[in-house]
Amino acid sequence: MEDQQPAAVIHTTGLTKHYGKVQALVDLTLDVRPGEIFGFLGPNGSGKSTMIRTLLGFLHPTSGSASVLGLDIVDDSVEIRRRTGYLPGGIALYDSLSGADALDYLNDLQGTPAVRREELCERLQMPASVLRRKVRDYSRGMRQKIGVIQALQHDPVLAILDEPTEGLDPLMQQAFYSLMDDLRDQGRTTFLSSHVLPEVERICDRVAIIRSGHLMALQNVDDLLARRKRRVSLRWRGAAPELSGIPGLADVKTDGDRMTATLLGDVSGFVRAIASPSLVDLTIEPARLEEAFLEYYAGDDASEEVRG
Amino acid sequence: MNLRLLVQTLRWNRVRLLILMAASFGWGMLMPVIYVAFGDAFKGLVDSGVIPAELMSFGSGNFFTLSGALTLGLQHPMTIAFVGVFAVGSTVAAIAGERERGTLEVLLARPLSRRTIYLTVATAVTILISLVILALLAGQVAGVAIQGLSDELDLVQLPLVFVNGLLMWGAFAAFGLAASVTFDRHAPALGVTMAYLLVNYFLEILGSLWRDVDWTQQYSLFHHFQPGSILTGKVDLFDFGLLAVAIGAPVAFALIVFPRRDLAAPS
Amino acid sequence: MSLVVDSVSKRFGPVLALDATSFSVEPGHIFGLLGANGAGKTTCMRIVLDILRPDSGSISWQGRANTDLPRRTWGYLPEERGLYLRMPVIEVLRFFAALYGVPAAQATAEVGEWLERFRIPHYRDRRVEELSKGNQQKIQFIAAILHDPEVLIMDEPFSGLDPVNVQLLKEAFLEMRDRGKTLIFSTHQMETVEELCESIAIVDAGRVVVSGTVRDVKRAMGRQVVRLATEEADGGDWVEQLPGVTLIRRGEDYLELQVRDGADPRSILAAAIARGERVTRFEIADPSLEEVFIEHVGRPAAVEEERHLAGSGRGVDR
Amino acid sequence: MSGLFPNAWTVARREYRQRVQTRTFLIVTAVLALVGVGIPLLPVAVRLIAGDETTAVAIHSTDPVVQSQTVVALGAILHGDSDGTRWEITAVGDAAAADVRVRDGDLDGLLTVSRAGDGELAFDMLTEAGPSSQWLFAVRQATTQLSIGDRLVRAGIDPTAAGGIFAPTPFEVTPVDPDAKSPEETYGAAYMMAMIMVVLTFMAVLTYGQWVAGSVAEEKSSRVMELLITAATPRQLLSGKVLGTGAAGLTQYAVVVAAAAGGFALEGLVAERVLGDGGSASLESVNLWVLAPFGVFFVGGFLLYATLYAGLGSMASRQEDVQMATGPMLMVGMVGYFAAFIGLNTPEAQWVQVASLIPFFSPYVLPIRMLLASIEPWEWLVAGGLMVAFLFGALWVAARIYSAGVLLYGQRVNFRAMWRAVRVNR
Repeated sequence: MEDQQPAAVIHTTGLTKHYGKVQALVDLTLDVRPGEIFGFLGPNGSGKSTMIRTLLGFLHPTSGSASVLGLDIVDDSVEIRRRTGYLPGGIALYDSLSGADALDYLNDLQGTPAVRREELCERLQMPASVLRRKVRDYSRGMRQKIGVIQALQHDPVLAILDEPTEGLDPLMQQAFYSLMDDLRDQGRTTFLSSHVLPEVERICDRVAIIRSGHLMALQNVDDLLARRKRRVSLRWRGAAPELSGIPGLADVKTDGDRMTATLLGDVSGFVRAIASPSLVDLTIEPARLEEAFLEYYAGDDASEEVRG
Repeated sequence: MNLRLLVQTLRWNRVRLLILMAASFGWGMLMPVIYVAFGDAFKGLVDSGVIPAELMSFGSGNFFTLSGALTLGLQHPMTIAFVGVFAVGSTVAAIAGERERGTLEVLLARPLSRRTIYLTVATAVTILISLVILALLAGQVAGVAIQGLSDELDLVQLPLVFVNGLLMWGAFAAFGLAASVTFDRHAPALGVTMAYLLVNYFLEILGSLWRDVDWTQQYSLFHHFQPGSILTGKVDLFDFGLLAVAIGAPVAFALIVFPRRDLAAPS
Repeated sequence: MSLVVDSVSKRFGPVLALDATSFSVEPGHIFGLLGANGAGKTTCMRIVLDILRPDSGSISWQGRANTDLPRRTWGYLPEERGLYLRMPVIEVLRFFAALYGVPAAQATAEVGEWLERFRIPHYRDRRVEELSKGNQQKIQFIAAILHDPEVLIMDEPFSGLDPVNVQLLKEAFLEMRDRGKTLIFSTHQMETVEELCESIAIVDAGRVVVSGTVRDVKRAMGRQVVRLATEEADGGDWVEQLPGVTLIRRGEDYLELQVRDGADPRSILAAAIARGERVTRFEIADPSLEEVFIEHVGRPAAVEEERHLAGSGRGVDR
Repeated sequence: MSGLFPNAWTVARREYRQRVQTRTFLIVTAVLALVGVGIPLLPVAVRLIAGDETTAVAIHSTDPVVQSQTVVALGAILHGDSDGTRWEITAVGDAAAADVRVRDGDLDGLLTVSRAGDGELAFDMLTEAGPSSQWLFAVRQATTQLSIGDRLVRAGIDPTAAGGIFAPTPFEVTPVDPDAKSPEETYGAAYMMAMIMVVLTFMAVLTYGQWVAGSVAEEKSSRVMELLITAATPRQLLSGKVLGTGAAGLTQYAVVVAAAAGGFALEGLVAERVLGDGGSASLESVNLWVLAPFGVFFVGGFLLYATLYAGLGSMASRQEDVQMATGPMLMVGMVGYFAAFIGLNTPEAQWVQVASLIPFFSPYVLPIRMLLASIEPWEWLVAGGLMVAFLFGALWVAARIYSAGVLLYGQRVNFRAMWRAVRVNR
């Protein structure tokens, strides 16, 4: 089992978790494949953290089963934790330790050599001078970096990261993204939750969206992108071009010689149709995943019963 | 047992431990001094009737004999406040406190079973309490030596007093640790444990002040810590056995409950 | 008259948290205050709010110094969120309203409206601790605006919120602006800034490195970006022959081109069509704020962290 | 800076309601009130229960003379004891049977008396009672008396003369003020009362001071503070906090003290009803109205401590740090407490007089002087003036610490850093 990768790094079957009457997870079945970056999305309180904590054995499933790296989450949770790295959402650290001591301590408890520590500290710009300081003196962004480093320093096969870029400024976000790209290239698997959709679009291969504990969608990011809408605006001189036959064009608003619309899917038909000499100005904005996601997100707020 | 966790847990308590050990040592030293200085004066005061005789006899301690004075030192409310708050405070903070600070989640993410975590913390607590009791006894021995009363004290019995004390405080600590792994928040765990401590103390005091209900003492763990008897050579194995049970029950409870609990529920 | 921050400096021990920081915010605008971790944003906000006093420099709103303004001028949403967890939502909100002198009846009515708008009217009598992070955030926003402040200052208001809640909050922002309020907020999510803000300031190491309207700031970069994809993956070497166009990135299925100021991006599309390329994607964009940000602030962050640490614990940006 | 009110009032009201409405507060108050009523009534209950019970001690001796003498003499001494215990002293012939009865619990003890070779009486008590038992103590004292009488007889002194030897010496104390109650009559009760007052003051200051500090730290750890500090000035928040939490504490305190006072008031009545005899109400002899002016000092002292507790509490970011941060106040409080305890025995000493004027100590020491000594009017004025001055001073200092402390997060409590912050800010 050590060397051969199981077919699914995370595999859940009908995973269900109730807190009293509240259903935090309902019949969740999904697979995370080796070597992918899997995005786990959902509104606040939809059960994301419950899922992660169940996978790591902090919570016990009400029914259903799950395995991580081929190990059962109830029986082998110690072994699972030995092979994974975990970044809790809104991580709290031991204030009285220095950054380096906190990393040492957590790594000693992990029991696996911190082979990536130096590389991570360099890429996330945590020089030794900073690591010498007490965690209590750290800013939010620095705590978050320590959190990322402690989760990845022992080079785990699987990293589970709960809102990893929370509190990181754009520079550090970039550094984190490139880190993720490298992990994927090295065949590591990452399971992460995030609220920042452009970020998900940028780094994730596949995403699952849950709401009120129910799995709403499980898709390739590329497939989602195919459903994206672009905002186009154009201006022309003279007669308006004929736009009615263009597939995917909607919400057409005309204001004098200016027109705005949304365009779903392929732009080639649209570009051909408008390529006339009377075109003065054309803007096609980059597509956003937001609309595609929001479709799954919207709905009742019952999920808010569960805090997470 | 995880050595690293043990060392770190002890380290986190080191400042408190050192302060407490120093205080315990000083307090222990004070008792023989008080015995020499005031033993007779207090006796006079009691005989005169100004202070009710009941107030002068907590547990089995009194100022009129050296062993009584030492016992008083070990069972004085001050000692109970010292050691009790420490034993209870540090154990309760062990799991519930870490949960409340939010650091439990990073700890749980390590490949340590809950049993390992529990046993490690329990070991750490045992070491901490032992050190405090040792400091207290060392203080008493030092005090006795300073006062030149060494021949009145049977040093051979001291290890037994230590074991007896460790068992009694261990029983409260075991209760505190069980509460710590049962509750998510620090306050209720502390509340339950303090209540347990106070009920025990109340039963002991009630029985000693009011002779008609001295049977209540039987039900107090404090009553089964008898340094006075041990110092005078009378060792009741029943006390040791009972305290061992009082430790065993919460430990067993914790070992069963802790691994099965949902921890770090969404907050 | 606008909010004017005029060469404000604040030193915490050896660290200069703000170094002659100056910017101004037009009334009725939404203003983004951007900067890396530890750049001095929070200190700046606290000084504007008169929680901290600057070593030198001044702040004025509508021509009056902030030290003379009543506290109800401002609404504040701090970065580290917190409410009285054990109290019912309505009571927490009434309490904060009362501190600003808002009558209880008026506060109650307005709370009702806002809860409705945020789609959480049924949480009115629940204890705060029963609410999710997102909903607590909404309550905190309501707490910041119940007294009808003229200027609303918010530190990372969107962090940790899911897209739906972000959307609701954005709508609330726009609503406040439509009521004539001035909004200032900080965030690390550049997309949000692009969407909401009329103008921004980027703070770096306590100094404002660039400020102005979003359009001006972007244009000041002196370039535009075009992303082009065609059905024939021919490498697109022809593009580089076009005047004023540079190929900056070869994506998996598209080319990213930089168009120098003065050149016409549409010439690329025209050239492509003239060559008979079947264009599948064509996007014209100003440089993203992210690019602007990185260009202005992008230097070893270790320097920032050092600054932060040296000044930590003295109320600096945390 | 705007005035204290109405914001201090708003904060205080919230603080008070929040605390008083919690279940913990209600339960603790109820339990303490029960204890308050119970303690004064406890002696009555003890006598009620003990009243029907007799302590049965059998006397055995191989020497019938010694036996009968012991029964008579011991009986006389023990019955003469005033604590109301009933004794049943009997002679038994069959030691083995009596032994069994002791083990069965029929007898409380079997006292075997023998005369040693040198003529000394020797006693051996077989009993289940522990060494700390009161009745055993009484018997032991009685046997001592018996032995001494026996020795006197053996030394050739007439037993009737022996009574005279132990008779008390006449000693009268004449008070200067003939209207005052004889100190002897009330001193014991006043002494107890003063002791109770000291302990109660200490508990109030310690417990409720901690509440105030804790609630400030809680606002910091829950991060409400940043919102509060933009809505109100540090002085408003601080005084609101002290007033609200303090009032909640004093509410609990008042309930408990009222319950205890009720218990004391009822003690005599209950004793009369239940026991038939008049009993002796232990505190009736003390004029409690003496304590009325003390109420002012109690509240003043309490506010003084609570204000400083709030200031220091603002330095802690977490509940666990509160103890550390408020350590200095604990020390000051302890000094007052111990001073008061020592002062109990020397109420007229000059240092006690000085201590009773110092605001930090006056709440502890004043009741002692009120109950056990006399206070001149100028002393009231000085003590009161100092109290008011210190209160304002404390508010100023605490508000400074507070406004600097509330925004310090995650720091270890460090007084040097604090001092710098106090100087830098505002």
